[in-house]
Amino acid sequence: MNANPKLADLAPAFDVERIRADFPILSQRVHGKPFVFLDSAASAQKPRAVIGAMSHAMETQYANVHRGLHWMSERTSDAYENVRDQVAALLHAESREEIVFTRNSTEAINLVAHSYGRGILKPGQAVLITEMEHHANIVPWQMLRDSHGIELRVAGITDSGELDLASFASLLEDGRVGLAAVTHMSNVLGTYNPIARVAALAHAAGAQLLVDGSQAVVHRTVDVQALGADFYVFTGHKLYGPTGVGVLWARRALLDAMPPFMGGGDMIASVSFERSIWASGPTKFEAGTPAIIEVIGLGAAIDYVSAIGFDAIAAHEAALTGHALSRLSAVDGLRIVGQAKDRGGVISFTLEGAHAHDVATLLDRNGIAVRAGRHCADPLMARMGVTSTARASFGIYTTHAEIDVLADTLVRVRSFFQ
Amino acid sequence: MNANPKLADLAPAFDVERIRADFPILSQRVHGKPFVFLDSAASAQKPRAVIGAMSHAMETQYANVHRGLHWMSERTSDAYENVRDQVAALLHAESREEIVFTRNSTEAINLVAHSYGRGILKPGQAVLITEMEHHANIVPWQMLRDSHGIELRVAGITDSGELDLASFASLLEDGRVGLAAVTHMSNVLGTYNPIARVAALAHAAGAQLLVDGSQAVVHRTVDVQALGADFYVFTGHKLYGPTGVGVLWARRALLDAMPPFMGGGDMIASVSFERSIWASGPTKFEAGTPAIIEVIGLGAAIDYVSAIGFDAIAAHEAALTGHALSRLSAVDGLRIVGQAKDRGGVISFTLEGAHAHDVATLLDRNGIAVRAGRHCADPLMARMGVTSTARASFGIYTTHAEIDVLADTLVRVRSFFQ
Amino acid sequence: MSQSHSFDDVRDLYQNIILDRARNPRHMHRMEPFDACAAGENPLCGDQVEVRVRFAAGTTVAEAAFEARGCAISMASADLMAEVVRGRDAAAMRSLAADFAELARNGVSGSADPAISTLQPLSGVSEYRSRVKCATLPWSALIAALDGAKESSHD
Amino acid sequence: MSQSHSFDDVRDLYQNIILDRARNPRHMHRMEPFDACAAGENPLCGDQVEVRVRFAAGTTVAEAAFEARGCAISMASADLMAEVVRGRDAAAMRSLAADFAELARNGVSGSADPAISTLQPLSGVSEYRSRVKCATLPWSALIAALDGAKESSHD
Ligand SMILES: Cc1ncc(COP(=O)(O)O)c(C=O)c1O
Ligand SMILES: Cc1ncc(COP(=O)(O)O)c(C=O)c1O
Repeated sequence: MNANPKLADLAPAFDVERIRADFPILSQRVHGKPFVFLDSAASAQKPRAVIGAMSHAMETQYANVHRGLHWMSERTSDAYENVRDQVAALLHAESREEIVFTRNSTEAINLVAHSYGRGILKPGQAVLITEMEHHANIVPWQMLRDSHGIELRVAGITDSGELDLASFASLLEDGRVGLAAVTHMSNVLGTYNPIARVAALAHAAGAQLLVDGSQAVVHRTVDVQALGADFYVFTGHKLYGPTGVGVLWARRALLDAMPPFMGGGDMIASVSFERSIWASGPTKFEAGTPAIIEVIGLGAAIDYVSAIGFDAIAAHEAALTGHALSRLSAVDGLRIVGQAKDRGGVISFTLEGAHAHDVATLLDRNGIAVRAGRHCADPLMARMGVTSTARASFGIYTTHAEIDVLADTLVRVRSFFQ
Repeated sequence: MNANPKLADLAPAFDVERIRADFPILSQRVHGKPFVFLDSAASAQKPRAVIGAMSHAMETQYANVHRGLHWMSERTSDAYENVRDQVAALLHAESREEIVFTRNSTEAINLVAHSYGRGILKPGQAVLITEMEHHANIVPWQMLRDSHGIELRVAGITDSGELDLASFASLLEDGRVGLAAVTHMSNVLGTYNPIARVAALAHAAGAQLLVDGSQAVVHRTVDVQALGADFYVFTGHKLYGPTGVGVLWARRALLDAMPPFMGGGDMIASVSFERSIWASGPTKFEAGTPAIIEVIGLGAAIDYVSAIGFDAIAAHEAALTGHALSRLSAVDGLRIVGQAKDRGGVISFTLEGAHAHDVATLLDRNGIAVRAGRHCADPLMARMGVTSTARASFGIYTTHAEIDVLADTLVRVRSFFQ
Repeated sequence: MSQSHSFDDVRDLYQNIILDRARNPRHMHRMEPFDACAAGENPLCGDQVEVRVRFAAGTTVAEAAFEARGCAISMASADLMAEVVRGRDAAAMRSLAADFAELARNGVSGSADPAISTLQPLSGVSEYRSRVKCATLPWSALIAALDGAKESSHD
Repeated sequence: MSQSHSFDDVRDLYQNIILDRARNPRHMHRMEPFDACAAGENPLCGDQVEVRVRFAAGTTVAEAAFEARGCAISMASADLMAEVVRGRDAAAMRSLAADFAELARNGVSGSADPAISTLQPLSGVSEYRSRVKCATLPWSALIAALDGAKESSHD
């Protein structure tokens, strides 16, 4: 059950206390107790480097981008465009021209559903998702289905919370699936999906593959080319970056073929009332003034995690997850929802005799922040036979001691409700 | 020519030097010269209050909103939702439930074009815009025209750069216009449009009215109910707020009738693979994790400008504009593009013998930031018979002395190119 | 790292009567026959409650009952609600629902309705912003049932 | 507030030869007849240039000319370009275009092409990031003309 022991064994020098010192919010107290933040999967906290980069830009180097000939605008454009290179490197993309900035993962998926879905897919084709998707990777496809005559197919998962590859493959069989959209890592079960195999199956059936990397990109190295993905999305605020910025990566040929999503300034080459000519490259999808300061903040976040290194991060989180799984399994009446072999630092659970809401409230009064509810994954909840769960999720700043506090407190929560 | 002398005469106590001290970037030097920032219409600089509010949130009070039961999430949700009240008050909206947060004006208009345009307007109906619109208020309607069979009509403007109300009225006559979309203030000409009269014309012809307030909201009090608008949009970064956040205001009944734009978390009440039930209120249009920190920053910006007061701001800018018009008109060979009677602090001009690009470069080398080009308003440029202009635009921190430096330098630019 | 594990400070929320009602609800069953019925759902957590009402002589409540999957607060609230609405007509239930919503939000209610004292143990939710909905969910379902709706709208 | 008004530091950009060529271009006219033609546009500022080429014996340029509405840099660049391409075949023009793009971006070019010295006065744009496109716009149009396109793509 120890998640990915090979990585854990590597155990590179990882000084979690030094990292914690970079996150000012972690020294807050909540209800008079030390703040134990176990809700990073919902949104991560921000290191000083990110906060500082944003403040610094606004204090010393800011103007609108792409539009000005003056020094401030040129320099701000440089800073903004520089992050495109950073994101391309983070994802191991072939080119910076494949990186589109969006508000978040949700917008990135909606962009694909609108532009690729309505512009390239044809009525009668199908989109294939899985039972473990976040609403962000369900609802846009439902809307496409209802407006554009695209069939929506759903691949099953196993009782342990792993993708059922046989189900996935069989739904591809008739060749009508134009696009598969699959999460890289489940935000509820912690499951990592075997994307390279998923991609091979999809491509063999003539389908493109969109990967929802919202959770995955935070924990491990992502190489979109090695994965064989065609689209990859993630969201800045879970990667220790600011809110208001997300990323769509897509193969250049796809971006070139896709019509724009939104219209406005910056995404056009020229406009007359009769006809507008789209800009080329990712700009076509970035209408209006972008989230300049947030993109700069995302760049600082990427610098920050890159300096720590994804090997070290993955090892730290694998060790934490292993520790948490063994500590939580030992809590009487606690059931862990999702038992995948390849999993990351997100653990959902139920506690006999205590509703997730009540669990979360009692934990909160002890300074411990977990999420309780359906985690924007209603269909997955139904599939796993639960109405809600509590969820503890870990970040680079999470400590073994915090997990011990969680486990100890849960024992007392259980007796409180008995 | 003095823009709005009545306001200027009020001249309330307005200490521009005190205000400048609130904007750290203004003490930067550019090319070794004092930084004279005359490009606020592209994007405004940020006061310490905004920068500080964002940093403070990330340092002491941050978690994802709407989703958590824990203290940090509740408090962050409070802070976020509180800004909805602030925006409602800023716009004199009937209810906070009419405020939708978007990325920027561009997204707000695209939201209406998608949701109202495809969901409510019927093929065969028309959208009516004007010759003085920004691309953000042109291209979304072209895309709607091309995908949805909506006619696009364009009301003319006069040679002095004012809306031709007769043209506007005649295009409404056949009753087929379902929506008119008009800028409140031109980002090129500085013209303020008589929105209350425009609204009366539109409503009499059975059309709704969208007002692009991107420029206007910065300079004067806006009362959407008094204006008679049905939709009003603005963008945070021009209002001294952060990038990455904008606002759509719409009458509640319209929002209720409109289908969602993007799908995902937060905008739904429940999801099953067969069917999702939309959330009610503005939430329906806020899919995924919103720009939490940026919304909080926008709240700080609204507090900041409200504390100064729009009467004082309008008076300051009217005085500045009057001064600039007289100083610039006196520059030999300088032609001001746009001579509207009711105008704000945005002045476009051409200089005989010198291309706008060259003008901007020479000004920049003297520390003066203006914009040069087509200002995301190609059709307007064609209408005014210019290929590009230089544009100086003013903010609350702009001084008379800066305008003098601009005018003096332009005289020398002119002789440089002669 | 050591953290205090006393839950004393949640006792205002989880009073004994709440815990008792949540564990052993008196009115949780699938009542048949019934005259009005509606379900409510809290989208945040997935809590569901279905409320059924039977009228005596067509105007006042003979019996109310519920079925639910929910947290302690919503269970206890539903159970106490079923108790206090007995003998009331629709108007009296609506006014009590409004009084209870006030109590849940503010911790106090200006109402002179004697039923408020029975519901008083739920006033602790006012200190727990996101839990207010748990307490009011059954009441929303009740109102929806009176309105003849099948599902209560959650806002 | 007082601001220095000397423009000395822009003299590397606006060398006299640039200002002269911009004011009095030698090759700006609507040349007829022509063998190849293309227009280019800079979306940032609206600058437009149309380049026309006539070949001698079908392979080398007999004459090049342009029409433009543009800034001093793009005008001067177009005019100098029309001068240096005379006598070149398509391959030689393409290689010179690449060399010039390097010069404009970096301020220097490793090219041994003698025409580079004629174009050298434009090297100052390298210090003005957003002006590089002004200098390269006519060259993009030229390449588009050689490709037989009607409009050069702007990136
Ligand atoms: C009149 C007008 N409308 C719309 C916009 C678009 O604003 P944004 O780029 O923030 O979406 C602008 C500014 O660029 C503008 O001046
Ligand atoms: C797997 C997954 N996909 C998508 C999202 C949506 O991210 P955002 O809300 O930032 O768009 C999330 C997080 O909420 C997630 O966990």
